[in-house]
Amino acid sequence: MSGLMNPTATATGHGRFTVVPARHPWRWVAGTAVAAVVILLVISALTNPRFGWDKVSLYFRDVAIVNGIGITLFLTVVCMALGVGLGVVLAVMQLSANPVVKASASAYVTIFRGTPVLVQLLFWFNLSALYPEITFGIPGVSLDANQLITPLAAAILGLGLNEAAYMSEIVRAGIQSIEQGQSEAAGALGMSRIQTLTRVVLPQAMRVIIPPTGNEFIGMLKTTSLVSVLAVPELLYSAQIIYSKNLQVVPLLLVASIWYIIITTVFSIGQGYLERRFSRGTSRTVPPTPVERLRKFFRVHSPLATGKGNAS
Amino acid sequence: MSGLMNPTATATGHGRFTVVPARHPWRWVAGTAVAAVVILLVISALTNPRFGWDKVSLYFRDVAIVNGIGITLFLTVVCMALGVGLGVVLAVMQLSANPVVKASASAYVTIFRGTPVLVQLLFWFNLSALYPEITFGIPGVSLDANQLITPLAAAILGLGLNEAAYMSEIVRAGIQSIEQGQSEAAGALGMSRIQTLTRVVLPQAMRVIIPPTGNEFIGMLKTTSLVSVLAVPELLYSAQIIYSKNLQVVPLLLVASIWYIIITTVFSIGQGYLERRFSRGTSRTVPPTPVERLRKFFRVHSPLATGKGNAS
Amino acid sequence: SLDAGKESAVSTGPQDTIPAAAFNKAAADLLPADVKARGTLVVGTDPTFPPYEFYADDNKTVIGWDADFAKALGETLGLKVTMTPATFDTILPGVSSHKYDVGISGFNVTDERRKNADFAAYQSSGSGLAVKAGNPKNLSLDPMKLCGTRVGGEKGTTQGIETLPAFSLQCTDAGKEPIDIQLFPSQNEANLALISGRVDSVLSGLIGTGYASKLSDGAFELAGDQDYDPTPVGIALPKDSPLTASIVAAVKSLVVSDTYQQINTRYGIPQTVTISADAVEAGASR
Amino acid sequence: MTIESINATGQVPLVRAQDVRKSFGPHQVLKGIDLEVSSGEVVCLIGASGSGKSTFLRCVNHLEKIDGGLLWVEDRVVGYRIKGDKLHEQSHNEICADRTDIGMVFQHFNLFPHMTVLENLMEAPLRVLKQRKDEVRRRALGLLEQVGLEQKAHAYPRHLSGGQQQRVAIARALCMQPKLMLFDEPTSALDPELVGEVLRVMKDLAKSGMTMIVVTHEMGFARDVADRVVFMHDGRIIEEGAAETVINHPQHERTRAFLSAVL
Amino acid sequence: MTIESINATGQVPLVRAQDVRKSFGPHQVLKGIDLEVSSGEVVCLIGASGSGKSTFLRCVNHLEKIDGGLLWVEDRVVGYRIKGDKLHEQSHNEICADRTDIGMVFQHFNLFPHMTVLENLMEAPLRVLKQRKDEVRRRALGLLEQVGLEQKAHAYPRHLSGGQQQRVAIARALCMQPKLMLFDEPTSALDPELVGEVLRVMKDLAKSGMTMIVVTHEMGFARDVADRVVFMHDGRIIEEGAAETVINHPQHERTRAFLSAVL
Ligand SMILES: Nc1ncnc2c1ncn2[C@@H]1O[C@H](COP(=O)(O)OP(=O)(O)OP(=O)(O)O)[C@@H](O)[C@H]1O
Ligand SMILES: Nc1ncnc2c1ncn2[C@@H]1O[C@H](COP(=O)(O)OP(=O)(O)OP(=O)(O)O)[C@@H](O)[C@H]1O
Ligand SMILES: [Mg+2]
Ligand SMILES: [Mg+2]
Repeated sequence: MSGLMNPTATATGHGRFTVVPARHPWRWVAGTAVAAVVILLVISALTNPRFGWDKVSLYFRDVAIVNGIGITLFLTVVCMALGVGLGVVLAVMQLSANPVVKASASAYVTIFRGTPVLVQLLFWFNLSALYPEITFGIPGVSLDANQLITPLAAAILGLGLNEAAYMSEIVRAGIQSIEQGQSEAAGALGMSRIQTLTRVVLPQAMRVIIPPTGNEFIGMLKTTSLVSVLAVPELLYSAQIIYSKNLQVVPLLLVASIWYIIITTVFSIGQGYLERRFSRGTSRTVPPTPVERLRKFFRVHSPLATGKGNAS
Repeated sequence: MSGLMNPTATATGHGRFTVVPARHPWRWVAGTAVAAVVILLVISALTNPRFGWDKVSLYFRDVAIVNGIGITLFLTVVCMALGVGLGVVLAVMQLSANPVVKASASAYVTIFRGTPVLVQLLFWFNLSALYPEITFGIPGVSLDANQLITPLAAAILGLGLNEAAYMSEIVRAGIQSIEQGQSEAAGALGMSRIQTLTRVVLPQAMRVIIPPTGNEFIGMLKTTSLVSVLAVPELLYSAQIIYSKNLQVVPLLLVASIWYIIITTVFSIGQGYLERRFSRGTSRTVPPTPVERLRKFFRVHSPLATGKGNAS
Repeated sequence: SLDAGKESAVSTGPQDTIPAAAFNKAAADLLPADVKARGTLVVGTDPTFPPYEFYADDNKTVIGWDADFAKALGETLGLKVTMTPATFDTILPGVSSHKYDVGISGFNVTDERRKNADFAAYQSSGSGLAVKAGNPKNLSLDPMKLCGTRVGGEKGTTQGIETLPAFSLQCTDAGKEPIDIQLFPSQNEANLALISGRVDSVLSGLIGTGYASKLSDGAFELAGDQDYDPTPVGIALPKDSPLTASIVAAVKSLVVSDTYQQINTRYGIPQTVTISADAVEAGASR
Repeated sequence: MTIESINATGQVPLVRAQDVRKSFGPHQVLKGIDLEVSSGEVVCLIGASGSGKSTFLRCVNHLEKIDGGLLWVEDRVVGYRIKGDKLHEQSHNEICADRTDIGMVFQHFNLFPHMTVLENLMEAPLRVLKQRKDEVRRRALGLLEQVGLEQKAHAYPRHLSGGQQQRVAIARALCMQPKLMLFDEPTSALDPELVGEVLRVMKDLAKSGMTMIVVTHEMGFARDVADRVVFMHDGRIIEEGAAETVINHPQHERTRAFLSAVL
Repeated sequence: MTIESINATGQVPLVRAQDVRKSFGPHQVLKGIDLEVSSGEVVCLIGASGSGKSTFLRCVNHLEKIDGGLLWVEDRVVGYRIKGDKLHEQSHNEICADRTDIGMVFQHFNLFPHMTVLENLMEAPLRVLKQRKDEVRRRALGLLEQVGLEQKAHAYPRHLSGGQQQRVAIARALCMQPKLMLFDEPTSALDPELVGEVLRVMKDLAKSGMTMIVVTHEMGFARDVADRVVFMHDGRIIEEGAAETVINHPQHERTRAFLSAVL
């Protein structure tokens, strides 16, 4: 046996053998093909005068565009906050024991998820067309819907209430993903249902809730463009207003798109860190960054060789 | 002790004591309040002439509306199919070991998730404004973008490719939710990576994938209305065209909304059954219907008293 | 202005080059008491319709022909005017629900619209056909020449919902191919589709189309200069509104004023669209 | 015996079950359990899988609602307020308040994975009992020392071995200063080497005079520590007595079969 | 000894590890393992938690890639093709093909929860070996009968007890007709009562002549069934020999300490 064991072999050697790493020709063909296509597309876009890159740089920091970004961000943040808050309430209501509460929550979700958000925006904006005076059935009270609901308020109501319906489904799935044992343990410690929810279940559910909420947030960023029907000039509508004047359609859409990509990217990075934050204590080692986590699953040589859980 | 044990007490008796069930006054106050508000809103909507219910029933089965529904359903199904299929591929690519493949998938997701779908639709529809002739850099090849990409094709490309970016994130989360042990076991049986994915990981991941995909599907139903910029008259746009003629804005929006709610509801029921189908084997007893599942979590009297897993 | 070169095609010089309109006491006296007391007139308008109304570079201030005219109307009645942006579809419902006192947004006065609102006409203008530069298909506003072609329009415009279907009917009656009518949500998408060759022509209001083709860098142009089937353009008022009388009186005095002419000049609007004082009310009650 | 007489006698049993019954749907899991546990006593509950041991333990803590019979912990009827001869169902808040007197340790530890060990211990005393933070902290650290884990105070549960996790779970329950501790197979999810360290902590606890009901398969522990061993079979108690007697000289045939399988 | 000589000798050991090393990051888990397992032999791997038993087993099946040394299963080097004095890394497909000869049973069963018991057994023979369906079905049913679960063929894993699940996992591995079976603590996640039924199946398997490497804490099983017991400590084999010798007369102090804790 000693014939095999090369005395000079290091701890990482394989005796007298030289290791030839596996080649993955198809992988590289595919990779190169994809890269080539991407590079060609980028070059053709950059050199095509019809994309109007000079106009893009001209309008990129146009004051109207920048104001539009402000409105987009403001609406996205406010509406998501409303959506998440109300979504949690609705999720808990849907899981409630009270049939009336539960049915109301389900009805809410059905109606708000079921109708186009555009219709909802128009509904709030034109509430006064349906109810010129809001009396709440109380004599003496008579409010003017138009004064009560400004265009911005209509936008927030329309987008936020709609988002709540979607968020409630996400939160519900998150709550249900936490194993019973956790709420049992909390219950056995005398924690009330609210405490169990806010201190034990939700913080753990965040791991499941955050990724689809990220999708929702990024979706909302773009959905805010629907408020153009209320003549609230957010990012995309600002670009549209400008090109409706000067017909520079393509450059202005590019300006808007680039800004959306920038915001989305910044947000995605933030989401990665949030995910890391809430994965605290769920893995054996220090929680990996999102990139590391992805890498783990399908590794090159030992696809199944990550030491999670069952190997211990 | 026998003094306590009422000899006539049944198996469900409590000796000489009579049980007084707990009252939940606040629950009923809240429930009644919610119900009252809902009923008032429904009544006020039904009796308000401004909602134009007679017009609603008039236009409910208008031929333009019905055609619009057809287009909406067709686009939704086709684009979701494209989105799910490509989304799975992208998710796997993102989890791949090949850095080029991985970076391409990430770039795809960033760009398509990052730009407004409206911009993407306009891009595909007006591709010939950017590239009057598509040559692929090959001499002799010269294709007309307008013939290559019909309006419907542009709609499918725009919505489907965008959806794929969102779906890939959902699928990725689903794949990552399956514990390593499963793919290890499959690997130990000699199953290849593709087999492991399609036979072991994905069928289980479906449980996590389906609910947010349901959200996406319902979202897509409404997002199809954006194809109005390609002059493709789906449900909402059909309604808008009609009311732009006759100014019956509210009734026609109601018609569209009711149709959307109907489609959404039918779909949600289908989703429930799909969820049941894929929860096969994950619970000890027969998989409960969606409704039963909700009920289980927050039960009235014994909130923590469901016999899942840990009680055994 | 970022695009000063192009916008000079239709001069939008400083606001104050237009002389203030004269105050018309008779018309002002007809104002309902509440409006008079308020001192403002709330105008609903869709500022994506140059040159009638569009945003200034700040994307907030509404400018354009209608804005100048509304300001002049205010001066005539002694009111301050607030231009409130909205989408075209929602202006008429907004007027009926008193969200806006009036709607001034280049409204063609149609029968369908008059079922829901009253109008005070201030202009009479027809349709124009935009075609690709050089008019390769030799199209014109003769319906027979449009048969079998793809014509774009804007949802909600008279051209889109009345003129084009009528043309198409003429085609089929004559045994020809119908017109492939494609309605876009706004003029922008229609123009873009024309540039990319998705449609062969776009039929819409002459003045807007003319303005757009001047801006299009030669990408498209008007097919001839015909002003097809002029129809009144008017101020939308709630049905049987107490406001109507005073607005009509004010517009009557405005259309014969110098201010009116100067506004037209400023936006390069041809003389053919001007109307007489008699036509103001005729537009409303026709 | 009546409620009044129970309150009158000085030596009240800490736990008293009378004909406790519990069904899941059509399946009756507890078919009438009678059991008394005195203050300071350690009772081991043994029996085959499915015999209802866990279910009974969960009933004591009102994690399950019983269908029949009565269950007292101290002078309170679990799940009810007594008014005359009426049993008023308790509200959720009352149930929660009652549970604070009872510590429970689960087979799968059920530590809160997103909190450090110290946070796990301090959570309930702070939020439920609303005790002062520095006081709770001092007590928690003391308990961690008792279970030999003072260095792990700031670790997350996932970074601990199973045995360490179970010791944390015990410390967490003790941090509420309960009068009664329930253990549901506290060592059966552990590697054999780790079982010892948990049993040692439980032994110390028993010595300190804590009243304990322990479901376990560890006969060595039962023999050494239990004052009484109770054998359950199919929802009934079919044999009980001193540990030595039941384990070494089982009377009932079922007990004998069970013990020969486990020992 | 060279490759050629190994192929030449009639009695080739089924598994041969030579100075096998494996690190996870900076942490070296296997520090040079030398081991031979002959055809038909049953080897029990024992040792404290973290000593590297599982890691070694996973290396044999190429679930982990080794960093140093060589590992043969039959005449193949695990993870490489030999050409002259070059080791070519295997492609994924080749690795998969090699694994079909080795059955593996995990501590947590890892049955596919979305498939019935029968589907669990038939999946790999059908998809990987592309065998005929009726043939596979017959074999699967036969194996289920062997492990005493013919009635559960159409049940889902969740509806089985732990012991039943583990027996299914064994049958699933056997359904691939492997030449070697690896067991990683097959009974340590089971209730004590359920351990027996799994060990009985393993005993039968050993009697039938299957080559087995078993990581276990069940010394009774090791004594009865193992031809050889191997004690691992901190990534090294520090004692090996006949089961009786190692268990009853351990030489090394570490072995003694470990056995006294486990027995
Ligand atoms: N994928 C991995 N990544 C990092 N460390 C790992 C990985 N797998 C195992 N380890 C570490 O390697 C060491 C040996 O692990 P291994 O699972 O082989 O031990 P074992 O002898 O099987 O112990 P046990 O009885 O707990 O199963 C442990 O310290 C473990 O934490
Ligand atoms: N929530 C529940 N719903 C339905 N059946 C249940 C529930 N909890 C327990 N059971 C059933 O009640 C019976 C007794 O269960 P229990 O958990 O009390 O047994 P055990 O004696 O603790 O057994 P083990 O040793 O397996 O823990 C079992 O048949 C179990 O399946
Ligand atoms: Mg139990
Ligand atoms: Mg191990």
